[in-house]
Amino acid sequence: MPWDRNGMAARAAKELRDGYYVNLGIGIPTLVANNIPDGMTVTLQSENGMLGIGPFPYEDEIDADLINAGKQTISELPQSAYFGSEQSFAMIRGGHIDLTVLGAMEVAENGDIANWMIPGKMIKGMGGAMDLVAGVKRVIVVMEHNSKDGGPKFVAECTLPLTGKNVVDMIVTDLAVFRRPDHRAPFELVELAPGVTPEDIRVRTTARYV
Amino acid sequence: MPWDRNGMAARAAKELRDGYYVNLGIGIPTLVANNIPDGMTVTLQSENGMLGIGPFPYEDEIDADLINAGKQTISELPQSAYFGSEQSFAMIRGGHIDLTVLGAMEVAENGDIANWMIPGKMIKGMGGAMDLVAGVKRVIVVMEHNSKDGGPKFVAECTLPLTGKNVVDMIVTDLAVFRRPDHRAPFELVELAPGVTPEDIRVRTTARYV
Amino acid sequence: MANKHYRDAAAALEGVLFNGMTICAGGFGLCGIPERLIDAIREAGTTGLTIASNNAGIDGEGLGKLLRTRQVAKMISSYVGENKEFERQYLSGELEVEFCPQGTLAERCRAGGAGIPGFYTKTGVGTLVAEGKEVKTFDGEDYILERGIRADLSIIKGWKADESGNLIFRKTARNFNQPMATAGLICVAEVEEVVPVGSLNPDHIHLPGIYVKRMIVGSPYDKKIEFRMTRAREAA
Amino acid sequence: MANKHYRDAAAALEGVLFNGMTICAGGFGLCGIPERLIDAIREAGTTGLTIASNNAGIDGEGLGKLLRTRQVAKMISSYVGENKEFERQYLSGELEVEFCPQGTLAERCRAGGAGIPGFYTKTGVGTLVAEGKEVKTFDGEDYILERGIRADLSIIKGWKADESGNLIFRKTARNFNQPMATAGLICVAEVEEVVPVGSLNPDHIHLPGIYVKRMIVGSPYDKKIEFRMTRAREAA
Repeated sequence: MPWDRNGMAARAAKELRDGYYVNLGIGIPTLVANNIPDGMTVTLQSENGMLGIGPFPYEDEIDADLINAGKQTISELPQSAYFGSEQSFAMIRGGHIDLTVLGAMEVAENGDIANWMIPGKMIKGMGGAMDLVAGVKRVIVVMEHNSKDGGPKFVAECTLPLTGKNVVDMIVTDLAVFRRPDHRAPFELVELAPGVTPEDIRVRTTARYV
Repeated sequence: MPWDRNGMAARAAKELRDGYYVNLGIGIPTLVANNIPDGMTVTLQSENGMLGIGPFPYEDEIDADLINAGKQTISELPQSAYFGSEQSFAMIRGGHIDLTVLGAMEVAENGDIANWMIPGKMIKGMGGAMDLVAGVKRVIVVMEHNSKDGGPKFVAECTLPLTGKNVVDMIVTDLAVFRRPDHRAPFELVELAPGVTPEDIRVRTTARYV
Repeated sequence: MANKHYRDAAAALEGVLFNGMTICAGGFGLCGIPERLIDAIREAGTTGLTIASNNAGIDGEGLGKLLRTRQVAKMISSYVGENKEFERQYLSGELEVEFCPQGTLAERCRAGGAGIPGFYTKTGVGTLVAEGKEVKTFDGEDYILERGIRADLSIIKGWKADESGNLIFRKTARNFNQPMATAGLICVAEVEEVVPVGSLNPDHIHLPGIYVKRMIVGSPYDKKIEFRMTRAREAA
Repeated sequence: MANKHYRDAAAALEGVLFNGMTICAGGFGLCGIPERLIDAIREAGTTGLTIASNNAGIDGEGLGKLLRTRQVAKMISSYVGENKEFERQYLSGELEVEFCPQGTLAERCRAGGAGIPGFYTKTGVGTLVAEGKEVKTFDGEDYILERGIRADLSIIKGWKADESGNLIFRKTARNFNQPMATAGLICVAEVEEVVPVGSLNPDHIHLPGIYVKRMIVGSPYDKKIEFRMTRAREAA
């Protein structure tokens, strides 16, 4: 039985450590916030200029000056801090964020990631994704193992324009977890969703892994 | 009759304009602060991280956390603002300061300035001088026309290691004022101290000027 | 005494606008955008604008207003979703777009304002963003050269300013307003309130007055929210 | 929950020091220097240090303490006057010194902390500082390439911090503490007071807690003044 969206987020959340500063992408990665173990201090960064993202606000707390990078209203925490975009990305690009969890359209066996552009379709832009994959200490991708048409997403080589080259450290799909110890090593299949076999993964993946 | 130290500072102060942000070097340039015309708003910047330098404090106001770039105790003004060194020099190097007044050991006819190092003597360092001459919109040098041994200081070519290349816009000495409209033009003798003749300047200067 | 406080946005922009100029605009999405100044630029009808701004507004809001009137020739942005008119002009070739990673955009504007014409970054190495850019290796890793951005004008939105132009922002409305303010030859700010000098703590200033050449009070603001999210209160 | 608040300077530096390491130290002159941490490094006896700091203290004060014990192999500084022991070691060749313009030093440390391995600046072009550095022309003007600085450790002095490490500085004691804090793989801060989270306004934080890995309260401080200047009160 494959993991559902929350299951994938919960698996990614196992990589959190006490004291971590973390940036979560839009979509499934956002759900990681709901899976932070009790008693663990994890501080969420929002690239529009905030450390310490709180939950969505109560109706009477809504503040147009307080949004996350997805432009959703949020709330602040006692330990929150605000700063400008130049400082926010100095933090991201300088390697001060411990972990980022992002979605992807493709990840290649060499750690390349594509998640910002489909040629021929309207280009919306990369936002902060290129900065995050280039700068954050550890990059975890959470994505469906296969696209809606069944095609592989963990591939030998990305076919879409890259967001970053050789930057992904770990992949959590609905079927399995792949990891590599450093950017020279190949990905290793380290975990399977309940009921999923190594063979299931083999036939649905074009990337080489060990 | 040559200008005295305060006379030189007063002459430099004539270059101030309402609304200017100004950085003053140590020594005679500091005296420019006493010559700001009444009713004119001039904000002084201190490169250790302050806009709006106030006068020396009263004895009971002294605060070790409040000093200028010369490490002297100062006071704050209602319009003061503090910031870090990286922001302070972003301001200086980004061309946001309108005017700096500095001392010099030598200025050359091509606008080079030397004011930080005498070979063979103990080197104390350039501090912020190289940043100021490279970044501030207009650089005025205030110096004695001749050194203590009578040698020229406004020279054909600097003999001492440079602080900046082709950066000086105006020179105020105890005898005369030289100015140039841009960094391609030669310096022009535009003013003489009372009783000083053009011939006095000619024999005491090795730089070419018009 | 030098007076920075102008009557309204049109007055604050007088003599500053010209066709074909480059503008750095603060804001993230619709949060902390210089609404009044955008309106005044629309009224002035200045055309052929190159605008560096993280986003391009949405239809009829923010910079979307200047797109609708076709005053914009080129955008330098990191993300331009949520904007149908933008999409139409972009796909038809009327509007030029330079996509720039968000952190690179913030750093390029800070750099421009700090006298740095170029810097190296790992962001975008090996991607479309690196095309035509110098690559240099430092300590065995590749970086690309990105250029500082200087603009003819910066337009920003702050919360409060004192009469000398010292300015503070509020919460995440700070965002790009800080780096954008430094990149323009002239920076015009709109704020919710101007207070006398001495009202703000000198340790709390986000943008020292040296950067703010002209300012206006733009209140009252009807701040737009793009995605209004809430949670329910637990029953007592 | 992660605890950043250590008992004293020795505890906060435990496991962090090693011979031959590079340290970025905040402070300007004797203003805003991490006194307690300097004392603890002296006690630890770590040698062969490379220290990036605007100044090198004065005799027996600030970094002058580590010079006296000959723990420093190299200083990267902009100004080192007012220090006889420094002068002796420097002239005898015991101590290496890299002079770096003050703004370049601040920017190099900010750059190192921001993932920028190099940037171009006009400061120092055509001077001794440019020797051996790449020169590049942008828009007809020459600039030199300066390198970002990353250190093994940053030591800084703040005014107040909350328990999560969010930190604020006071007046001109901020100076180099801000850029230096970002350049170290680990930043250890000493402050005058640690307050509970929620005590500081999130809009007033100068250094977000992410940079501060460990901290101590160093009070009471006996802040030294290099040049004590005053004016007389006018008679009533």
